[in-house]
Amino acid sequence: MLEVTNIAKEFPTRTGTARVVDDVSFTVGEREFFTIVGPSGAGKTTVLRCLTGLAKPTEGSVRFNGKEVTGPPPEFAVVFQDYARSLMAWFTVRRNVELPLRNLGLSAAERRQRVDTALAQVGLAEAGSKYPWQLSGGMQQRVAIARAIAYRPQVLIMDEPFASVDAQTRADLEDLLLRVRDETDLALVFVTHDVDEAVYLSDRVAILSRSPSRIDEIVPIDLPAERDQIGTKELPEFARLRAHVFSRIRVMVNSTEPASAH
Amino acid sequence: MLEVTNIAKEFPTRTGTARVVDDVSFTVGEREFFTIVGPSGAGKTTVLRCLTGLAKPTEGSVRFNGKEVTGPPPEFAVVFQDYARSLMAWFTVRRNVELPLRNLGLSAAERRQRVDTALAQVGLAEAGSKYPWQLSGGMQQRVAIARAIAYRPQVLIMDEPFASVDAQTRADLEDLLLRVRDETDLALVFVTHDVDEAVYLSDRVAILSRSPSRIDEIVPIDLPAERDQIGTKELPEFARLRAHVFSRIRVMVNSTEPASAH
Amino acid sequence: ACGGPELTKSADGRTALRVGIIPTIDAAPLYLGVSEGIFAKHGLDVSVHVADSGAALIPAAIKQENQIGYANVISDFQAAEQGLDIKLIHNCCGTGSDPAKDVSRVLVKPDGPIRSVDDLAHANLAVNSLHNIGEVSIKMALEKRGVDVSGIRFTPMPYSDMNDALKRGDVDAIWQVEPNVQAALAAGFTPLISNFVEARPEATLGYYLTSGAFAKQNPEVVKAFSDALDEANRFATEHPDKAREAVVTNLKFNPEIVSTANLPTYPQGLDRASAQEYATYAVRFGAVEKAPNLDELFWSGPGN
Amino acid sequence: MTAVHAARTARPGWQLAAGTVVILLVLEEVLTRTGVLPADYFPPVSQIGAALLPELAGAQLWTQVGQTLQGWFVALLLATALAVPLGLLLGTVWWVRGLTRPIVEFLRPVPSVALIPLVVLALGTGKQSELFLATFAAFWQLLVATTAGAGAVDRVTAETARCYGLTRVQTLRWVALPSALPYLMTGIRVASATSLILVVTTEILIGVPGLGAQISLTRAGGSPDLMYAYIIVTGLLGWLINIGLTAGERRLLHWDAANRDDANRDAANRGSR
Amino acid sequence: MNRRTLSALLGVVGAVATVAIWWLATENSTSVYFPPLSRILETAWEHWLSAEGRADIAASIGNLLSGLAIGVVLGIVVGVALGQVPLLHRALSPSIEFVRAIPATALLPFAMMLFGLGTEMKVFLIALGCVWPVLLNALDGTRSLEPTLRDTASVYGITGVRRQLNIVLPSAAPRIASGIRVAIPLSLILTVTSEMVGSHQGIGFVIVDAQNTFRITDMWSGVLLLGVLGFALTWLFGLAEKLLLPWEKRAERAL
Ligand SMILES: Nc1ncnc2c1ncn2[C@@H]1O[C@H](COP(=O)(O)OP(=O)(O)OP(=O)(O)O)[C@@H](O)[C@H]1O
Ligand SMILES: Nc1ncnc2c1ncn2[C@@H]1O[C@H](COP(=O)(O)OP(=O)(O)OP(=O)(O)O)[C@@H](O)[C@H]1O
Ligand SMILES: [Mg+2]
Ligand SMILES: [Mg+2]
Repeated sequence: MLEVTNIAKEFPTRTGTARVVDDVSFTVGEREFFTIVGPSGAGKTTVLRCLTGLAKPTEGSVRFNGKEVTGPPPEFAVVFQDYARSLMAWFTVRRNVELPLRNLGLSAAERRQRVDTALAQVGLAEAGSKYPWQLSGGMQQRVAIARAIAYRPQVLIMDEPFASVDAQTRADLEDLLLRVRDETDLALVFVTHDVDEAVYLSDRVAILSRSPSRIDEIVPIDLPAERDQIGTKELPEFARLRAHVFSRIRVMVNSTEPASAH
Repeated sequence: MLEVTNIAKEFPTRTGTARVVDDVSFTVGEREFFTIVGPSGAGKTTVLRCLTGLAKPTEGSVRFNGKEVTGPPPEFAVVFQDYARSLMAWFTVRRNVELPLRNLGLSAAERRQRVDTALAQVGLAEAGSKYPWQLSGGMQQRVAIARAIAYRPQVLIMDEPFASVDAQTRADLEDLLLRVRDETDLALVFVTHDVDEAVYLSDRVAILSRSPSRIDEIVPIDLPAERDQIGTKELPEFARLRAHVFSRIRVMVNSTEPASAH
Repeated sequence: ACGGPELTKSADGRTALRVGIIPTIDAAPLYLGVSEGIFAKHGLDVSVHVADSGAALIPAAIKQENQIGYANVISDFQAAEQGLDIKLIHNCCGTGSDPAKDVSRVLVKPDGPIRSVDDLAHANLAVNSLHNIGEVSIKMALEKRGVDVSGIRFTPMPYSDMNDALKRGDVDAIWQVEPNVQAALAAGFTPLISNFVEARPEATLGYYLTSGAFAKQNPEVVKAFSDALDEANRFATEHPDKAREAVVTNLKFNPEIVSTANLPTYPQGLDRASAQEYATYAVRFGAVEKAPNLDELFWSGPGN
Repeated sequence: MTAVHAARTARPGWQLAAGTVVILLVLEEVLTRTGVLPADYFPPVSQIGAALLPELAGAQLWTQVGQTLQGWFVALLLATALAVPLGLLLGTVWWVRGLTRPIVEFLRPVPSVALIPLVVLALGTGKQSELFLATFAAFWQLLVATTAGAGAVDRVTAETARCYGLTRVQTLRWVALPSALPYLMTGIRVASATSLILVVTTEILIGVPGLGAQISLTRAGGSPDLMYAYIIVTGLLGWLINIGLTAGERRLLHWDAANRDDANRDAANRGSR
Repeated sequence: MNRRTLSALLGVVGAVATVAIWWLATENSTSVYFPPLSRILETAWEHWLSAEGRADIAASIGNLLSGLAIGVVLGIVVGVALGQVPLLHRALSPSIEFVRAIPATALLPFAMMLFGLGTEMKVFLIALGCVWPVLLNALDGTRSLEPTLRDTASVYGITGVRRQLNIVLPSAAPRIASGIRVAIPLSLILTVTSEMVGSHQGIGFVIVDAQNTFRITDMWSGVLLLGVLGFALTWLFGLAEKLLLPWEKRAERAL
């Protein structure tokens, strides 16, 4: 459904260009939960930006249902890493969530209902009339998630969407995503730094090398389709996959960069 | 050294005031690593803002070395949750880290040396001449950390400082903090959503209830002073503490709020 | 301007006429013509429209927004020279032959650098606008007194600011017209010359004008206006107190100052002789490049 | 929330402002009375006040105020209605901006005063001319403000709009316009004074009825007291208008960092420590 | 070809098209008030390039630049100060708004009283007019300083001049720049106004004199010159902005 073929991305710098993404290819199938992990600064956000058509890859192409992606397709929803800035300070939380629904040809009642549901799902049923800047960091992030869910996209692209929420809420939101995927045939492209989360949620996990990044490995997660926070995480296969992904990231981080050298 | 006595914080709302923090008291001793955990929206950031004197508590008081805190004392450094907005887009990374040092009466060479060290410590030795908006989210967050470390405060206040970095880098940064604490007699007030991290790093962990928040419990972490990522986390006591904190947070999250109700 | 807007008639069949004027004592007959019913008698329903800048009055007349406008004789020449289609239709105001009764004076500070008329030859002299009637008439008056005018420097500024500028010494001399002359005298300044009278006694200094197109299309209206003004001007001349009162009520002039101010003459008809003389000097002093064709500039009656 | 709060914080400011004004007035009185400032052409306030009082009682002054206010309002409204959509377009569509920039930059410094004869010829000496000149002057200022504001949209916010398939018009309305609003409101306060000034100036120069015409008449008539009285009325008008605009701005921009009550109160607390 | 050159090229196209339309529309004009562009250009060429014309331009530009510079500096300083000291803002704002609403023409006598007829009076008037857009923008820009940034500054003890230069000014800079963009043409307009009184020289003097003597073509040529100057000044300011605010280029226009 979504095909990323040999994309590379360069940024202009004072002295020439910096190659940030070198060569990344993968495909994401229908209903697939595809996760990208990798060291900080690897180029995950950059890849996502190319994927959505927000940035144009310097080389390579992105195709969605066979068509070249040149701008964000209406079937996509995105939760940005910089969630605070993606909320509009001039609208209430409700209005922020409702805004994208306006083009979907829904009645006002349907819109209201979708917004209510999504806000309740992320645990913000009572914050609807507040403004984003009156919310805590984690609450803002959940507003961004609610907005994406209420939109009911075909492809949901999330860049570290749970970075600012507590462990329990995070678990709840993870399960929410899985449930939504099952109910609405959603495909997900997900970026996270939490290896447990990556393994727990995904069908496949792609490990990105340090920038200029390539795909180090795409790990298929052969866990039972039905996941649950306690059971799944206790499986030996889970532990194995987790350890494997973690060790790959460690290798990537330590490869050349003197992280925390002193 | 740092005493927080019965602070409460209310915000004006359309219909009156909202009590966000109800009654929070704790003290932080010299060289102590004090962590606050709690559900998203509990009021952790609000407590930190009162602590630093950035916000005035509606009730109660904050004292540092016996003196009432009414504005940020020069001995404090803060890493904000909203790290991206705390960096100055008009300065390079170096300049961002160096700016606070200008008041310390250091020679240019000393300043340069401190900046270099701090940037290297967070793994950004090569990003010094970039602008914040040319960095990935995690890199920006590490710039904010480097700035705080280079400042060499007596009290370091950090609001989810590792939310956007990968697991390996996070572990490295955790150890960096512990090392800095030992070398410079730093006290830390730390907010995190990662229970493992809280237990691993802290001398004591305070669990905040949902807003209007009170302190649910302050858990002393009786682990050996020497922590290490593998060894410490394998201790049975670690697992016990971790499970305990986690269960308290779960209780808090689920207490009245219908999180992810559907 | 072709065609121009249709004239409207008021309820009682009088022709509505808007007349543009600048706020000076010269406007008194116009107001008297309205208040004394003189225009009404001639079938005209005149409304007076005041504008500070002559630069706006002539375009307004050309557009026939104000069917009638006013400009002083030099401005009239300048407009005509630039090809603006205007016709002078009636004397507005002029000067008599008694220097003491002139509406215009050149004044200096008693203790200033300029003590005599001869000193004016190298003065920095404030006028309301350059290359205009003040400059031309002053030079005329001085030449007639045998003063070399080539070294005079003229500085433009509003009348209302002149007294102050003279007091401060920004300029050496000022050219004032009534009612500001009275204020200048009250401030203790010394009058040196009465430049209008001295330039040419019994001269017409400003004319009512209209656009050529209007004059052509509505000769009888112009005639009626001209006739009415004969009467109004006569009335104003005969009743100077009423003339003073008219500008106090209509233009908010300070009654104290107006009560002592000299009034201009309000001459009959359409005087060409003085215009001829002014034209000669206007060319000489560079206010216009060549003498205007007065035959074209002056309206020659409804017969034409 | 905002209104109640504004009322609460406005009170001490009001007294302070009044105090400052009184001090300035007394200062002027003393300076002119003692002859430091020349009193005959710059009369003491008491004298201006004495000239103003009877005018205040009469209907004429209020008619003039009404006419000037009407001119100000219509011109500002017209300028806003024209400049905001155009500015949003220029701020968000780079090639339109490129195409029009030289023309815009060329037209902006054209002084309205120089246009007066042309405008009189084209539009006459009535209210239309006044409106045209005031709108013309205010328009460019608003255009610059809106263009700059629309260009200052946060990148992430803009990308959010794109990702969720907001149409061009929706993006202009819900993203570009609110982002530009802080700039625009400043622009409106700048343009409001410009509009008022041009209305009064055209009234002075071409005699459109209003406060300016009165200033011109009283100046020509040699009554500086009255002239300054009218100038002061003009200034007061500007001040009152600004009070209204500021109040409106606080409501419209209650979400802007400048007006977030709590943040400001905390900042003020810190400032006064 | 990158966007910037393309944009500049488009600008040339737009300008040429406008000139062409103007040229064609007025080519056969007989109206005294709307002369053919060809004649305006001819007049402009003759007058403004002559020694006298160049002296006029030089006189005006000198006043204009001094007035503008004073206005901008004063506007920034006062605006930034008022933006951070609410008490000062509340105390002074009525007086400021009062003065702001008074037309420059009405302030002329006051300016003359203070400075006489010379250059100072003109510079004063220009500065007084230019100061407002800059001041208000600086004020509002300062007031809406990003709260996190404000907190960062106070946490790290970045205060005083350092705070002003490193935090407040850069973050208010885009707004201040937009205020200066408004002030530039205003300075030209005020140059004209200030030269209406007591001048013998200057672009404004030429325009007003031409207007008074109905030399409309000369007047147009002056207006044309003002346009050219306005364009040049704004362009120069754009260059300066690029040098002074390099981080602004990140806003590679989001929409
Ligand atoms: N506009 C830009 N100009 C220059 N370099 C850039 C720009 N944007 C990103 N980069 C560089 O690209 C690299 C990858 O950035 P990216 O944001 O994709 O990383 P990431 O994998 O999302 O990291 P993180 O997990 O920290 O968010 C970084 O080294 C960054 O410095
Ligand atoms: N300016 C404000 N006005 C009104 N309410 C506010 C304001 N700031 C914060 N709050 C409320 O205070 C509560 C606590 O916010 P705070 O940011 O302290 O939470 P937190 O514990 O840091 O959460 P997180 O982990 O999600 O960052 C939230 O419910 C929030 O809505
Ligand atoms: Mg990223
Ligand atoms: Mg928080």
